[in-house]
This record gives sequence, C-alpha cells and structure tokens, in this order.
Amino acid sequence: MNQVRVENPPLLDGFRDGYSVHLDKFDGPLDLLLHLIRRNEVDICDIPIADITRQYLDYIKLMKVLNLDVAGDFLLMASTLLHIKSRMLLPPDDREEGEEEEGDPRAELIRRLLEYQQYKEAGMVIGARALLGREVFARTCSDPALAESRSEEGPLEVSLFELVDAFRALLARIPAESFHDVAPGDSLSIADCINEILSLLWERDTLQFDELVRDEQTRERIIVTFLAILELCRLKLIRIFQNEECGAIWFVPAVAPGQAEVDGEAALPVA
Amino acid sequence: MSLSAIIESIIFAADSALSLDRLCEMLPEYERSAIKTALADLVEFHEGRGGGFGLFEVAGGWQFRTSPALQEYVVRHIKTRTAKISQSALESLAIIAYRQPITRAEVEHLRGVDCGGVLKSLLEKKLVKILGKKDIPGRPLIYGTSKEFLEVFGLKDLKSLPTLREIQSLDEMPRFERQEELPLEPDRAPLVERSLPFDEPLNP
Amino acid sequence: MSLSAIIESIIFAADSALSLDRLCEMLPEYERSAIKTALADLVEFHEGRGGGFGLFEVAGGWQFRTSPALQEYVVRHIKTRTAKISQSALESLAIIAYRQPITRAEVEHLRGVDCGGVLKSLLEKKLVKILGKKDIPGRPLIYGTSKEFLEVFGLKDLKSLPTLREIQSLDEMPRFERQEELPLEPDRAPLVERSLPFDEPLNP
Repeated sequence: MNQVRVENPPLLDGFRDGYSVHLDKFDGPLDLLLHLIRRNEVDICDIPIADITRQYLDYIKLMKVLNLDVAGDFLLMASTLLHIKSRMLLPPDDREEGEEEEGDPRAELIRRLLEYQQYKEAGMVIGARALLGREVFARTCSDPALAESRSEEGPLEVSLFELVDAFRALLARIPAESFHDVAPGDSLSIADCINEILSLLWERDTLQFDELVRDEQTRERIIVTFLAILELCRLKLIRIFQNEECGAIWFVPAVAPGQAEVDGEAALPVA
Repeated sequence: MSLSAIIESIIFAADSALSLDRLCEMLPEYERSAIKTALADLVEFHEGRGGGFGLFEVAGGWQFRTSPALQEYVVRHIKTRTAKISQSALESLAIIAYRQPITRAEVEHLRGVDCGGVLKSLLEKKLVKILGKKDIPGRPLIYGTSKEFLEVFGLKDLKSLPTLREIQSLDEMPRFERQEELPLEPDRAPLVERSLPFDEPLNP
Repeated sequence: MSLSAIIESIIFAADSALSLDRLCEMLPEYERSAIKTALADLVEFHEGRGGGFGLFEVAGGWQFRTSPALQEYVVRHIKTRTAKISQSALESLAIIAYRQPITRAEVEHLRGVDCGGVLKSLLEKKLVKILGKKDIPGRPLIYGTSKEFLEVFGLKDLKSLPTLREIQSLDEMPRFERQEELPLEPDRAPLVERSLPFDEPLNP
C-alpha cells in the first residue's frame, strides 16, 4: 500500500474520500480506464500507457487488498495494457511493422475506449429523460364503466421472453425425474427436427429427404432427420413416397392443410 | 404551477377516486378552501369545454371519466385492444411450442392440472392447431403451434425459438455484478489468497 | 359530438398509446386526414391550457401523460413504478438501442464486461426483447428495444433518439475535436458515422 501511495497520490486521494463508493462504481475495465484517463486529464487519443497501466494495476491490487473478487474481465484488460506497454517499450522493428501494418499499439484500445465512451454518454443522456413511471405518469386505471367489458379478441400482446420464461419456471417447478424427457435437447434433437419438417410442410406440399440434410450433411444430422421422419410417419402426420429404387424420397403431409383445423373445430364447440 | 394543474395531475395519475380529505392531506401547503374551489373550477372547465372526458365526483371523491355520451366509441376500442394472455395459457403454449407434437394428456401431465379450457382458448386464438391423431389407444389429438404463433412472437420459423439453455445462460451471475454485492470490510482478512500476477509493483 | 371529443375519449380510456392506424380502424366513418387534424388540435389545446396533463406522441401513438414539472406532486400519492435503472443497465440499453439488432457477445465486447445479468433484467423489465436468432454459426439470440422502451423513455420512435453525434456535441471537452485526428485505419475510423440512422424499418 505504501508503494501505491508514493507512486500514485491522486488515485489514493480518491479512495480516501470514499473508496468504497469508487470501487463499486466501475461498470467494467473500460469504465475504469476511462475514469483514470479523465482523472489524469490526458488525451484519450494519446494515452500515457505506462502511467495508466500502473494506475490500473494499482487499482486491481487495491481491490485485492479489500478482498474484492477481481473479475476476469479486469484481468484481461490488465494483460492487454501490459502487452501494449511492452510493445511500446520495444524499439520499432521494421519487419514486424511491415507484417502487422499497425503503427500505434494503442490504436485498438483507443478505438474501443472512444466507442465505449460514446455509449456510456448515450446511456446517461437517455437515462436523464423524463421516464414514464418516474417523472411522468399515465393513467393507471381504465374507465370503471369499461373495466367489466374486457375482451380477448384483440391482437395478442406477449413477448418471446415471457414464453420461454414461463416454460423455464414450469420446469423449475416440476420434479426432475418427471421432466428428464423434457429437458432441453442438444443442438440437434429429434423434436427440433420434427418441428422443422412440420414447419416446412406448412409452407409447401412436398419435401425431399435430401433437402432436409443438404445444409448440414453430418452423420448425426442424417440419423436425426431419419428418426424424425419415422416418428412423423408413426404419428401419421406425413406420408412417404419413393418413385424408383434408390430414387429421391418424398414426403407429403398426411393431412391436407386446413383439414386438421376443421377436424379440430369439429372436436370443439365453435365459439 | 397553478393549484388546478397540480390537483388535475394527482387525480389523473391516481388509480382510484380521490377524496377532498386525501387531497388536503397531500397538499398541506394549500388551504382546504382553495383546494375545494380549484376542484369546482376544474369540474366546470372540463364540463364547459365539451371534450371526451371530464372530472366527476363519484362515491368517495373525484375522478376523470369519459363522457357517457361517448360510450359507444370507447367500447369500440375495448373490443379491439390488445389481449393479454393468462399465465396458465402462456405455460401451456410454451409446453406445446417446445414439445410438439404433443397430446393434451402430456400437457396436463407436465402442468399437473386440467388444460381443456386453456387448450380450447389457444385453439380459438389460433396460436395452436391440431396436427392429427396419435396412433395409440383412444387416438388422442396431437397439438402443435400454428403459423399465427410464429407471427405473434415474430419468429421466422420454429428453429428461431430460443432454447432454454440460451435463456438460462443469462442467469449465470456475471462475476462483476457479484463483486458489487460483496460487503466491503477492509479489515477482514482475505479468506482465500488469490494469486494475481500483479503482486509486485511494476516499474514503468 | 365533435371528432376531437370522440378521439379524446378513446385515447383517454385506452391503457396504452394508440396509433393513428388503430384510431382510423376504430373510426371508419371518419377520414384519416380529419383524424390527423383532430389529433394535432388536441395536442395543441392541451399544451396551451397548461393543465396537469397533456396529449403526447410516444411509441408510435398518442397517450395522455402528466407533465414532468408536476412529478413532485404526483408522487405524493402514487409510488414511482419505474425501478431505478442502473448505470450499467443504461449503458447496455443504449448499446442495444443504437446498434440493434445486436447479440449479447457484441454488447459484451463493447462494454468489456459480462452482460448476462443486465440483459436478463432488461428483458424482465420488457425494455428489451428477443428479435430472433442471427444467421451465423451458433445462431446466437439477437436483441432489440421494445415498444415499452419507447413508452418509458417517452420517444415517438427510434428515430427520435438523439444521434450519437448530438450526444457528443453535448460534451464540452475538446476531446471530440481531436478525435478526428485519430491514428486509426481509415476504414475503421468513422465510429460516429456508423451511428445507426435507423433507415431500415425495424421489426415490430
């Protein structure tokens, strides 16, 4: 700590008047870097990399002294800074420069900092607006006379996140053994494949086996597609045709489009 | 800012009628009589301007309401306004979306409750459709999601449905967030000595 | 009954902002142009009368809202509903708003930190929504801002967001003047130019 104090008095001054506030204020390594650059009143495009790197590392050390969990993102930036510093210490190597075509090793960091700064400020600007429910209020009640006449006819308003979240909440609720077959499958599941085939068949009347595996001709893909077709066939959802031996395999929906819905409406009272 | 405007904004944003007593309580810097006068002025102003709503005294206080003469038009909106989906319908819809093709019994097994009514309403909303009949005793109907389902959720196809894993990965606590919640107790000795590569002061 | 009064009553009774299209749908007996004029008249009337609330255009529609100047009084009766949005959430929200459609990895690259938790809370607050999946290996989810985002932030549409250039000019530090002389590769340099002009209509 003494070392830090001698080397970097301005940094510690900040901590003295409330380091805890400063410590949990930074939203990431870029935020911290930007803070150090502003504190040092240096040009963002001409960062004194040795000083800033030292202050950055001091800061991480301080976090460690305070028993804070130092996030990996901060350490990654530390190594980037050290890398830049070491490159700037090396005398320019003609051959290397020719290879990399990059003059200032700080350029990429500067680019990121400028871009980050842009969004940080944009965040502050939009956050300073008069927000609904904070500075501005709309009517919270609908007309009492209308409250009773609720309708469910209008267009549905629900987000995808709500749908997934509902499923997630359900899975969390039911005991593990009863949903082992419901857990999310791997990247390639038979259920996914069935869905894919069904959605393709809603758009077109016929499909070829080759079309289903064309984009991704892996063993796994072909097997899963084949199993999905067998399952669909077993469920009597599709019919399979082959015109000649070793010829193309075609599928058609077993139920003509619309027919299934008619079937459904017959099974249920029409509203 | 005029007292009328202040009272108007409070009544407007309130979720129920506000009594004079409550208004006086909220505005201790104003006289009760001034509040009363402002209320009467507001009622008169809105009545006189012949707009779509006015300030009315109902049981227990004041409230803005649409004019009864305009009921016919207001009801048109109610009929076309966006419908909200119930949590149980959403749950069943999610099961069908992720596990289709699926039978009613399978949906009910997962939810642990009867889903007949919910399924019927999903069919009526055309979010779900009947794909066919399952070749098992009783030949139950098999359900799947419809084209309208994709439209409502803005999905290109069923493959675009986010996997549970993708949503779950959002839950993994970012390390930095966790860090913010740590109690700052500088005097407490670190429990685990973390080895950082920066223990030694670096020379510039 | 005047068209203004009819429109006023419908908007007043609605539970969210109503678009011109919806109003025209509900009032087929009136010309679109007449409805448009009546809306403009109403906005002007409420602005001029200096009352406690006015008619504002937000999220592609019209809604009655209290004036921000009266916040102090309104919160005496009702609690503020918009939970405090943290700086990191605002930062991520700004990135999503200006760069949408965007993946989580892209947000994290720009902010330099893990954003899973922040993204989830933005999704839960409905300020951000899942737009689908990106057609690149791994098919990551892509995010964008929602209608609620426009409503909460009082924006007419995404084009009403201040451009990044405008935001920068608010900053008085001469840093930005010097920015043009950045020692960057020319094809990478114009960060400001890339500030999403929202030329393309965004997915609803």
